[in-house]
Amino acid sequence: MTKAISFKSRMATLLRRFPFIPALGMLMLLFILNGIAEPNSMTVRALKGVASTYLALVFLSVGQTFVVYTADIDLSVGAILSLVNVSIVVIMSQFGGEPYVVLLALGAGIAIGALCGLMNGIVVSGLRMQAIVATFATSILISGIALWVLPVAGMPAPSLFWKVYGGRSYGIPNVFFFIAILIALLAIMAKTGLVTKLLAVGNGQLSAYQSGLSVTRIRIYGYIICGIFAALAAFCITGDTASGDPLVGGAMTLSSVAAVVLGGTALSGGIGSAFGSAIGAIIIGLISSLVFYAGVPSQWQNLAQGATILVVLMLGVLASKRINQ
Amino acid sequence: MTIMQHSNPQESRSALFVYLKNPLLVAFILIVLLLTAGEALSPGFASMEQILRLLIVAALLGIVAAGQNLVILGGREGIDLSVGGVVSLSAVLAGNVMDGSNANIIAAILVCLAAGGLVGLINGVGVTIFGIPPLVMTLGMLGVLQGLLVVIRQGIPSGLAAPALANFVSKPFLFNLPGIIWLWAAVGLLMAFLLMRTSLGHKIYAIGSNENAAYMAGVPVRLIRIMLFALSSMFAALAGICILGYSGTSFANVGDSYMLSSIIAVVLGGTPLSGGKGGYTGTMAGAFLLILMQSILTTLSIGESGRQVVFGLTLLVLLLFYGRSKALRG
Amino acid sequence: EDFTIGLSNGWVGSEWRTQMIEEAQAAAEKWKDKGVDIKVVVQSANVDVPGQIAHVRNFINQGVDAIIINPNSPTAFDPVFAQAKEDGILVISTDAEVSSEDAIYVGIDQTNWAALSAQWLADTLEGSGQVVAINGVAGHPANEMRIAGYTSVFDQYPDIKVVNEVNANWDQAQGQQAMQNLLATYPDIDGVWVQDGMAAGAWRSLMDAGKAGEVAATGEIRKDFIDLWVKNDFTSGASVNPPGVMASALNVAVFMLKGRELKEPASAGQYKNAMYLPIPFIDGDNVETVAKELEGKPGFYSYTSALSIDEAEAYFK
Amino acid sequence: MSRLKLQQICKYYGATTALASGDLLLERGEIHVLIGANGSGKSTLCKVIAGSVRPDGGTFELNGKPVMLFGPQAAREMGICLFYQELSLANSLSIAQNINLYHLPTHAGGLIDDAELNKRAEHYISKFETVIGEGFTPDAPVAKLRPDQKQLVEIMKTLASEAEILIFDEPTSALDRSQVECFFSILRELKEEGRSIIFISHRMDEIFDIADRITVIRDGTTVSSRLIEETDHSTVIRDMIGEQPEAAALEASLAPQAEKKTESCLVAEGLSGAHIRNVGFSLAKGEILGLGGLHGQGQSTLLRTLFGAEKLQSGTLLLNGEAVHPTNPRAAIKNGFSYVSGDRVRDGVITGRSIMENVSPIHFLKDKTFLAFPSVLARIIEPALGALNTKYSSLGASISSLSGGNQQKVVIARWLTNPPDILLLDDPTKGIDLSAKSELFALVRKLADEGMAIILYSSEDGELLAHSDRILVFNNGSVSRELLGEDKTRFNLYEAAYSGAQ
Ligand SMILES: Nc1ncnc2c1ncn2[C@@H]1O[C@H](COP(=O)(O)OP(=O)(O)OP(=O)(O)O)[C@@H](O)[C@H]1O
Ligand SMILES: Nc1ncnc2c1ncn2[C@@H]1O[C@H](COP(=O)(O)OP(=O)(O)OP(=O)(O)O)[C@@H](O)[C@H]1O
Ligand SMILES: O[C@@H]1[C@@H](O)[C@H](O)OC[C@H]1O
Ligand SMILES: [Mg+2]
Ligand SMILES: [Mg+2]
Repeated sequence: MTKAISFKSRMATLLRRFPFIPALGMLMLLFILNGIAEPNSMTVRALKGVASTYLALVFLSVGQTFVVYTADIDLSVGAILSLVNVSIVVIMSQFGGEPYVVLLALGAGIAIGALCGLMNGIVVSGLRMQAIVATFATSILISGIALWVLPVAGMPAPSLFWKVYGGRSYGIPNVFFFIAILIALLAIMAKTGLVTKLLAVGNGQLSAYQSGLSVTRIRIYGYIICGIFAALAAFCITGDTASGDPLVGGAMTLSSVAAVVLGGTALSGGIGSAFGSAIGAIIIGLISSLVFYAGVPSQWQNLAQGATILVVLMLGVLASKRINQ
Repeated sequence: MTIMQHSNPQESRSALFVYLKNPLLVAFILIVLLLTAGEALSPGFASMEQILRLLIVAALLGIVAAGQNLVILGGREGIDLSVGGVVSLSAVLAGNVMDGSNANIIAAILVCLAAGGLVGLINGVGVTIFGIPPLVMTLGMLGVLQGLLVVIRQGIPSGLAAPALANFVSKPFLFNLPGIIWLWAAVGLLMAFLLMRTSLGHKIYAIGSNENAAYMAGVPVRLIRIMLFALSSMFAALAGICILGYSGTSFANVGDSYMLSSIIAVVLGGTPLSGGKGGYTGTMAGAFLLILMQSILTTLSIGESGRQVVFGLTLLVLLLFYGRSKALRG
Repeated sequence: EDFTIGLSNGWVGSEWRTQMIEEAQAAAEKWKDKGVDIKVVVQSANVDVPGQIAHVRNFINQGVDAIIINPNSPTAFDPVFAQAKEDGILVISTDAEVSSEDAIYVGIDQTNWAALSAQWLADTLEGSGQVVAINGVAGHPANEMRIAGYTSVFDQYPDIKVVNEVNANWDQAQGQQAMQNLLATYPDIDGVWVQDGMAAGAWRSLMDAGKAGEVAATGEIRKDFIDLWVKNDFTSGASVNPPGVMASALNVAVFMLKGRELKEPASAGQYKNAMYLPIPFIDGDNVETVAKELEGKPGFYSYTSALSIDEAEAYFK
Repeated sequence: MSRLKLQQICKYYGATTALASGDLLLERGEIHVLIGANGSGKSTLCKVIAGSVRPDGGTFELNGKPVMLFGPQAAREMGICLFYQELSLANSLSIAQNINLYHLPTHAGGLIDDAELNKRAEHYISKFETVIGEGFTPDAPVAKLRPDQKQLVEIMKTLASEAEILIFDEPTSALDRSQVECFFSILRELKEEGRSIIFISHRMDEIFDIADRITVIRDGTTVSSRLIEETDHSTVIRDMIGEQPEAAALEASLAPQAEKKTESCLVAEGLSGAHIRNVGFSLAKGEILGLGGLHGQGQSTLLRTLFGAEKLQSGTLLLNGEAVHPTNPRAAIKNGFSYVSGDRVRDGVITGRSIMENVSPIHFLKDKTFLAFPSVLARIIEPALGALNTKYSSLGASISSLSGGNQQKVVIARWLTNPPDILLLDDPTKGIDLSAKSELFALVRKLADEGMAIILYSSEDGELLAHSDRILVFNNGSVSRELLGEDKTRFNLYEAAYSGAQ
């Protein structure tokens, strides 16, 4: 009896420190199922494929997490991704594909992402509008600008760009290095005071304010980080697609929210982990390949995918709840 | 505590402010301003017929927004992202059942409301019994509904609206107004009565404001919340039927645009997403305002990117008037 | 002989796409009679661009012989198609062109598709009048090609004035609302150029406003619209983008897998990799015949055509 | 020169005057008590000092220099820190993170230094070592703590500011005696160091135990400020309530010992649940049964269990001879139970809604009415509010416009529209002023005399002794002793509470 309780409370402590544990379990399971359904999906090449395809959603979801920490949400991440994608592609094709231009374009991309985040932060936190509707409004605005920058999909990115993304170093696919860098980055970020403060704000804005935190500024930082990660996501998309498309991110926004939830971060703020969101993004990808590998007939695929995601979302939420109780 | 009988320094200054804070009033002022602007941009824009046609479109959105409004009022981050999916599902189901014949209208309505009710019930159970946040539950449900639509459409004939339904939506019905506008007015009255003159209304606001206190005061919290989700889907289903009447035939992606616009209509109408306060009259104004804005934008020849930029900015400016949260410093 | 062919469709928001997949599956069956066993594997679901790139990678992992894709982006697939080609997989896009030099396009020329109906409109208006255009999703390549198509035609007629162009996102109800708003602003228009998916909506608004008899407008190829057209005697003309394009592409693919060579290499279009199929046209002259052909089909069924196996073979040496 | 000098500070919320003319002189090295009825403006004054409320007028001097505060952060920089009555904790963060939230210790690289974080937290935790209870480790999340433990974290967080001016707004409302004593000894040390402390409480004995000076606020205006030597209970009470001398006699008005009631209506045997073990008792009609003991020994859990809000794992409950199993409040209410919680923010007030909507739910439930016409409802609601002398402008006014005490009256009035058979009072006077308390208990006694059965838990021992006919002393989830008749003394109560405690 006491043993059981202490096990439960140990689990609770563990889960509080690593809220992504259930997601990690889910991820393993999906990998195994995918492997059973299609053994080729376990080859290094296939894994590299999964990584390069979903790294953009991974970054986008990670960015979304920092906003969700404070109980906010950013429905404009997809639009930011599109804007950065077309902007860097346009810059690179205007000024040629030399390495310094590529770097310049990346710098500009980060700046654009940060600026969009700043705008969202000002609107939501500074002007105190409701995040869902306000970031929906900014997403329309940002999409409009993306369309203006590149009115139709199609401008190619210089080969240097996507060859680095798709290439290998020391025989290891570069995307794996990017993932390693992301993990290290997240581990470092989790130890920053800012993340603790974001979480404190998510627990209760008034309390955080009364404790002497600059709530408005902290929330704006959350949005800026989110914008920067959306820009990084745009780099990944550009690396994987080698082109600019003003509509490319539109459908990814809601997936990023789903990924955040799958990763064990509460939409109500104050608790969660960005690493979990990264796992959540991959889970979404693996579900859709599993549906295919498992041989679901085409007209049922969308339903199977939708229903599985719903069930997994529910299971994830329930698992965190159970162990937290 | 002291309730001041005499005026204090802030009171007189804030009289105008209080009016400006009334969302309904702001919405009406904006509607008049936009109509004037539209008329100035293109004469004939504010004609009776055009306003009537806008009202029809607003009614479709307004009916979806009624359900959205209820879910949001009920609090606990209440939101229904699945309404668009339900609208599509209902339009397709209604078209299939009706098969272009008046005789099948009742059956179609029953089937759609039942299907909607079932979807809402599942949403409600997921949210209340399993404790899934509404945004997550209804987002997941949206994916399921989109998949379901693909399955349902396999090889099932027709998709035609019955003539009576099409007429109800677009032809004069009573006092020269189309039936859909009467229907919207009826929905408005029903919602106002429900929210302000019934115990259910009190309970909805109670769970939206402080769920735990409501629970401790014997309010059946879960039951009511499930009911709200069911009502939301049923309103969306009703709107789906009307949209079938509006467009004559059903098609797969008909509901997509209703998901976020129904939420915007509610917010523009003065119901904050945090729930527990607001009402439907404002939402009706919000729905009309949104349709009016979109319509003026369509007529501007500034290209799609320009339109989106203007629309985004206008929305932001409008939202400044509505539902802003309180400053942390009292 | 047996081949595995992967079909990828990244958007299921319209019936046209479902029909596209079904026709392609049916076309594969027909090869049995010729002694060729074709296994079709399908991925058809709403996905974003990365999701559809994953479709292609899944096919590569499965080791299919050919991939036929209706792509969500014209350029995004260049790297992954290159990878498919390395693995010796044949890639064909249909319905929307792709920039990859490792793939070919088999389908209609979207620019010409628009030009044909624009030409019909210009002729019907006898070269003069006010016209509005209702387009699909801004920034979508097919949409932009279609704009280029009608613009090139209307530019030749100094008296045809395009007074406004709006986007209604290939959504019938939005097309209906757009038409209604345009009518309120420009009550005197003579013609409407509207893309499929929205034409039925635009016509509905014209009817509501009592203008169906006065205005010429392009139409679409769904059965329910064709019926309405015949019943109300619209002045309409519709270029056909048949959902059978994917079936055509499949037949072409099989011949290529069998090692046959095209008489003329696929080198048309802006990306120099296209093989264009003929575009049927429906107008007042043949609409009743079309209506008869469609009898008994569901309302959302699109008028279609596809290269038969024999017709496809005619393209090969 | 005073350390802090406030003159004629005022603050308005729409038509409500939260503070009309707040004056305060705070000296170095003193413990300065603020006292006043509910809603008199104490918290508002403190929040003005701590920067979280923007004053509408008045002057504010710190060490002789006028200051303008832009927020709590600015106040912290100037050495002012406030313990918030409503607490200011981040629930999902750990105790250590909460204590250090304002100044998170970092390594050279800017990353958080966990060792230092815990060390600093331990420093403040150790001051309360003997009274913190179970599970109070630096890395435990605050969410899991009991209310009194949370209050302790807020105290530690305030202490950790090491500010020169420390303000405590009702820091003891959830604490038991030993915790209060521990806290007071720390306060005295701080005073010795020369810090200035403002302390607010509604408990008279506490106040006289700790204060150097007592300032009284009435209706938003500072009415008196006296050294402790120059004042006494009745002077303070007179200042607080103005021209109503009879209320001053409150302390003396111990309820007459009611004669033993016999007709029992509720019999419990072997009740067990989350925090209660094998609790049994019988409750008679017309009786007020008190629950005593240290904090968190299962008293409120028992009440919540009876009300169906907490799970009953085993045991039997006979209501008028029939077995009932409380599964949820709704069912309990239908059975004749009612429940008033001291935590009105969580359990009571329907935030932001009208007074009418706050009273109506029980009426709807019991009368099964569907229609809700305001005029009809008013006839039912007004008498209920009147019975408690509730002060309100109109039934349509938002409950948030009332002071805490009046909000609590509205919540209680909810039960009076359709009176229950059994009234469960769970520390109902927490944070309520003296006159509201006396009105409430007068009403409770009247209800008992009319035949209602009442169970009362109070964290104030005096209140419990004065108003209950019989007391069950709780210890670690079960009843350790029953006090009745002559035995019902403060001495016995403490002895039973402390001797069983581990
Ligand atoms: N035992 C109970 N049975 C039914 N309703 C309850 C119970 N306890 C609390 N409630 C009330 O109903 C609401 C929803 O009930 P529920 O207990 O399912 O939430 P939950 O599962 O505790 O989810 P969470 O605590 O994460 O919000 C709660 O907020 C509470 O007010
Ligand atoms: N944010 C607010 N909005 C409106 N009214 C408020 C607000 N804060 C306080 N008030 C009102 O101002 C008055 C003073 O409140 P305050 O909280 O300062 O009283 P208090 O003396 O601390 O009372 P208590 O002893 O109950 O804590 C009350 O009438 C209260 O209702
Ligand atoms: O013609 C359209 C086709 O190009 C698109 O892909 O799907 C919908 C059709 O209406
Ligand atoms: Mg107070
Ligand atoms: Mg207790």
